[in-house]
Amino acid sequence: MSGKVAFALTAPVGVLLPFVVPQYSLTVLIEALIFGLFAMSLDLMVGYCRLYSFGHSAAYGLGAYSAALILTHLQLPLLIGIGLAVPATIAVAIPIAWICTRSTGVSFAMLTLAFAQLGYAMLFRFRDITGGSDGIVGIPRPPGPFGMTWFQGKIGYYYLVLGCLFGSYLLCRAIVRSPFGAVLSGIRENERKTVSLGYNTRAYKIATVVLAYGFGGLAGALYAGFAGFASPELFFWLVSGRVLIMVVVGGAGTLIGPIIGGVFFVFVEHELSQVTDLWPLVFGSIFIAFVMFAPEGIWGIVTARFKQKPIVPSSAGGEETSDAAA
Amino acid sequence: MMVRERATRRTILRGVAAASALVAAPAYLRHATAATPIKIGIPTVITGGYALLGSQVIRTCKLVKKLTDAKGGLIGQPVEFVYQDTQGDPATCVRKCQELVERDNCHILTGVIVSSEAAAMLPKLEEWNAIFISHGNGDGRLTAELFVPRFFRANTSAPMGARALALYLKDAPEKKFIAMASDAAWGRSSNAAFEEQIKKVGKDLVDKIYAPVANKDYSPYITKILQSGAQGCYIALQGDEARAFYSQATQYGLAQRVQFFTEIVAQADIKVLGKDAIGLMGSSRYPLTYDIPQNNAFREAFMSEYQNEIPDWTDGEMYQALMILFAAIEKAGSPEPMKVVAAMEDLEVTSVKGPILMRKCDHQGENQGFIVKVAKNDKFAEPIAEIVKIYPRELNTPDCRSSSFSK
Amino acid sequence: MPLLECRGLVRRFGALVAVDAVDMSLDAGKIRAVIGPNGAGKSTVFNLITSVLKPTTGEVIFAGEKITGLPVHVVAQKGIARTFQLCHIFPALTARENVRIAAQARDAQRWRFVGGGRVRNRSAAIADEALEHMRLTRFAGVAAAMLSHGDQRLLEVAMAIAQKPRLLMLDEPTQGLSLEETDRAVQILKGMLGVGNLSVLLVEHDMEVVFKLADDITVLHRGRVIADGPPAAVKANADVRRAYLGGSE
Amino acid sequence: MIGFILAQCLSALSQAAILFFIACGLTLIFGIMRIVNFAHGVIFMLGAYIGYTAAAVSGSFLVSLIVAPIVVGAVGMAFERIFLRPLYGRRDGGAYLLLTFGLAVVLSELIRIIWGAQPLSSGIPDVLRGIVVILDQPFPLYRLFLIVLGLAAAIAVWQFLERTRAGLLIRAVSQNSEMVHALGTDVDLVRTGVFGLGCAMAALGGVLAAPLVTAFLGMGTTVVIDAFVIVIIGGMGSFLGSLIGSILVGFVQVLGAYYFQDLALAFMYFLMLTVLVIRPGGLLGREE
Repeated sequence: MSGKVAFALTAPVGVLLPFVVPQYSLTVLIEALIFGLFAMSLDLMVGYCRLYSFGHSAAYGLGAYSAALILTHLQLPLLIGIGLAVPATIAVAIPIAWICTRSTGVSFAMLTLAFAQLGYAMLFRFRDITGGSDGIVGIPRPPGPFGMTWFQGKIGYYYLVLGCLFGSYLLCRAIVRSPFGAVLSGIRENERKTVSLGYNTRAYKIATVVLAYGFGGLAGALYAGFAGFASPELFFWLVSGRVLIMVVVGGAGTLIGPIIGGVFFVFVEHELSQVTDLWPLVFGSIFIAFVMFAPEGIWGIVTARFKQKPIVPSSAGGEETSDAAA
Repeated sequence: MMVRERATRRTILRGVAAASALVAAPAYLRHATAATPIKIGIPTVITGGYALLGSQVIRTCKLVKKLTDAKGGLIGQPVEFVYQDTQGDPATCVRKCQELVERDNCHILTGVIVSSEAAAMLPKLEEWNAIFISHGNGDGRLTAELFVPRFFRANTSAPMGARALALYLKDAPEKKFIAMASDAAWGRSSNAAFEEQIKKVGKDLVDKIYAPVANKDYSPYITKILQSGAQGCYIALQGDEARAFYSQATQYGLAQRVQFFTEIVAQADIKVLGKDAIGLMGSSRYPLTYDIPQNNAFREAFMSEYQNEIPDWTDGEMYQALMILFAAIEKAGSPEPMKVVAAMEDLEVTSVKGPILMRKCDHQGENQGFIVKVAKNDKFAEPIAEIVKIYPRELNTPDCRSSSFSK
Repeated sequence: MPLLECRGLVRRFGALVAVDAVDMSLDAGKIRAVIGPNGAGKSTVFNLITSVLKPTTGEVIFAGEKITGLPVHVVAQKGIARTFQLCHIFPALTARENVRIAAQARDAQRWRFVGGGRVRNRSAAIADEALEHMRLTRFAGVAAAMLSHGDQRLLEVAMAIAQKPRLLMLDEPTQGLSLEETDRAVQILKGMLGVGNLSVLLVEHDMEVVFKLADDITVLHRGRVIADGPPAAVKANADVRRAYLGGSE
Repeated sequence: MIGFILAQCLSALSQAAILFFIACGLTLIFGIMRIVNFAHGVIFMLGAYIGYTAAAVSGSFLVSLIVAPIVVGAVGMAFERIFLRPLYGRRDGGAYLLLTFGLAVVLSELIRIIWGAQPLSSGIPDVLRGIVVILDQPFPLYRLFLIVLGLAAAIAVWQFLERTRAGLLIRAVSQNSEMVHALGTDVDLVRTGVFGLGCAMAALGGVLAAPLVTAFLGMGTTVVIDAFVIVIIGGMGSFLGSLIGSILVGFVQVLGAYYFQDLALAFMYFLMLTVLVIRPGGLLGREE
């Protein structure tokens, strides 16, 4: 199974990396892994359920601000702060998921965008709590429960992020392979058929969106703990656009693809902007090249080389699924 | 792994680049670089909405480097500016600063444009063992609630701009005022300071308006100003917002009904508004025509280096911040961060805006308050801001660690 | 007491009355065919029963319980499985996975997020049995999209069987099948009838198939029932001949 | 007091006029090609910059009003022909998303390189500079011109779609492109034409917005969100829907900013949520 092979390969490398890589690259690496986790969370929706979201930055922002508020106001240990940020994000995600899944295709995408922009507006409305346009700065990393402090340093925090990423990946893999995951692939292939088999597809979609927001919130909380601040820019729609690109460039519907898409994205943007300040030009052309010549994304190319792809034509018989656009 | 292999390739690349620069550098400089260069990190906006202010920061740094090289460097070492593109986004800014500190070994940072970027950097200075001198960030909280010992602000803060205006308006004919600001943090602190000051001088503030950040259509706010019956209107908007507001206001003929007082008079706005800008009043972060030797020298050097370009407020304040930084490095005899901090406290430097005192208690630079009015001036291609009134720095700078003025 | 009863079903699309006061019933273990020219409202009746469409007026009673207006998936959970006129399958999934997901729909633990190995095995067993039944085992590992049109229709029937329904609704199962495939389908359907008191509601054009399989026939014409009874009676009915042979008014 | 209310309605209508140009282009493109065009905001900005150059070269605002849409329309058609056409075979929507996002990034960087970071204002021709005083309320002549032009454009496009053969083809392709193709029409040509028309409309919006906000690098980012909201409220692919949506959003933005200052940003999204909850397909859209 190429997923397990990839996992076995990357695990040891991931663990040894901090001692090999120079200090400053570790900063970029930590942020790249966080974005990888964030992209994987969106892949649950886009890759496994064909629910395109233009507002996934809401999950990231909610996670970051929840962690920021918990850590600054309640002075709880960092691990608990990040841990609590996930249920906080999920609590907000449930009504969002309930409303958004009422519609499909582009309307669904626009509803998620609306909630993200509403979140952005609320940050300015309740500025005494959220700090308005500057957001919340100076988020501490208080020592963890039972006096744990290993994660306070940079290398320690790297392992915290790596652990969360691997843990989330394994959990998502289990979810995708479970009976629940099988129904998701049914919804992706032909939702009308799945309903007529007796599945309440709306409930499954709500659960998928909430799960995606949960993992996205974890990524946001990890970022807030790492960068030490949470600002309105995290809610901005450009973040949603970027993470969607990571999923598509990485290879949707594979979990590993978006992680690689995220890491690739952050590194290319970071390195390119060193070399030339025309980096957006090169950046944009990379996307266009990917769409034109490598639609299945990085992971698609990699796996295609290793094993014969299952005989699956991209467009098939049966009625066109409902949303061709998004 | 991909990362490690690229890192080694890049270190080789930089070695080659450095060698070639060495060859190209003028002869006398070569033996000066025997000593390591003083590296200053410039995390500014190169791409994105604030790119104009970023380009002004970079052009002034290049000018200062040229002038410093000509004088044989600073304490016998050449100055090297390292530029990074923050795109005006706090997340990117923090990442790029971390890289400036760890990879490029710059422990002195300046040239940050957006106040949310500056706020995000402050708590990190300790971890980076770096110091950060603000050249133009206006948010009052940076030297108040958010203050950290490794931060200095050489420039006039937003509350100081509002203060100068209020002092001027004490005996101005207008009685009723209305204040309009961007909903960003610095906009909020300008409005708050203006309200506090204008009421102290016996005028009344009819209303406070906050336009969303990057707002496009100002017609509702213009109608609100017209309805309010105010005679004077205080404006705290940045670049794009200010230009949009003034263009739309002139179409309403608002300038004929209400006298504008803006918190920053920007040459970029004047250039865009052309003749509509004439008569615009406000406090200035850089008085172009301030007749003191340091400013005349800077203006001549700038306008000869950059033909048909008039130095804007970012250029003036960037130059001043660098002069203060260089003075502190000379006094400390080394660019080591904590030594520079000690040297800069209570340091007095006379630059383009006259004598500046870097107060020990909150590291806020005491700047004089300049009130200006835009007028046609035949010495310059575009209309420019003429000085109307100057207020002493003690009167113009808020109390320690706060944005209010007890004096 | 009949397993399924439709009382006065009406469905109007604006001015068009697609289904006009249809009464129909189906006893347990029986096969009823619904025939009629194109546009007679056959598929609309199917959609009304499975509540894909809400009736303008009228009721649907299943096993004594009123199911009109319930959500589609609740109706399915009550034990009604259906196929579609335009064959609906999961193109990118293997034939076996298609049927397994159908089988899993009735498993009490279908919602499990993690693990669910037992659920997978149970449903896989049912799926293999259904595939065997429809003689599709050789295609188990093949992507459904790669199957021939006929095999895809048989796959959809396999999915319906795998749901262990009490009522099986087949919407033109032999449409687009070759003669040889049609015979195979008829043999299979005939074979299934003995098993448990499975009732079948069949929409079909092929009169041969209808008269071989159906216990009762309902003939629809322009949304109205013009004949209802055993095959022999319906064959002799004058209105049916006129509706079919085009002597329409 | 009536004068004040009237002035506010006119402000709302002038804002709606600019939004209509962008939204109408977006809905045409979506209606025909089911493409969500992320680059629409940058095309709006490109229109403003080309309008500035045209005005600077020709010295007349009118010339820039004509030149900018034509040039940007051509750029749009070229982009559709080279990049979008090979993708039509592809079933998943992700491809168009990524491509138009890539275009947005590349195009805004090209604009920065060609025109530089300095904002550019071409100003308004003197004939439109004055103020009209309506019942003691001053109102800029330029905004009246915007309302009139917006209305004229709405009628022109409406007549074009309803009356002309090309309009018929566009509406047919948006209903069922395979059928139209089967009837022997070169559907690809219609798609290229529509993409060009959509970009031209957005460019016209850009030229008209420049005197209000000046042409600057950030002008496209937020305006594309307003356009998306309008198209969703009005109903994807429905021209009339984009007209009604623009007017609704115009009023919500203007009145929201005046009366409920703190929630100004959020009002538009409340409106969209209520519409989508009641009619998921939008006011006039086909049910998805």
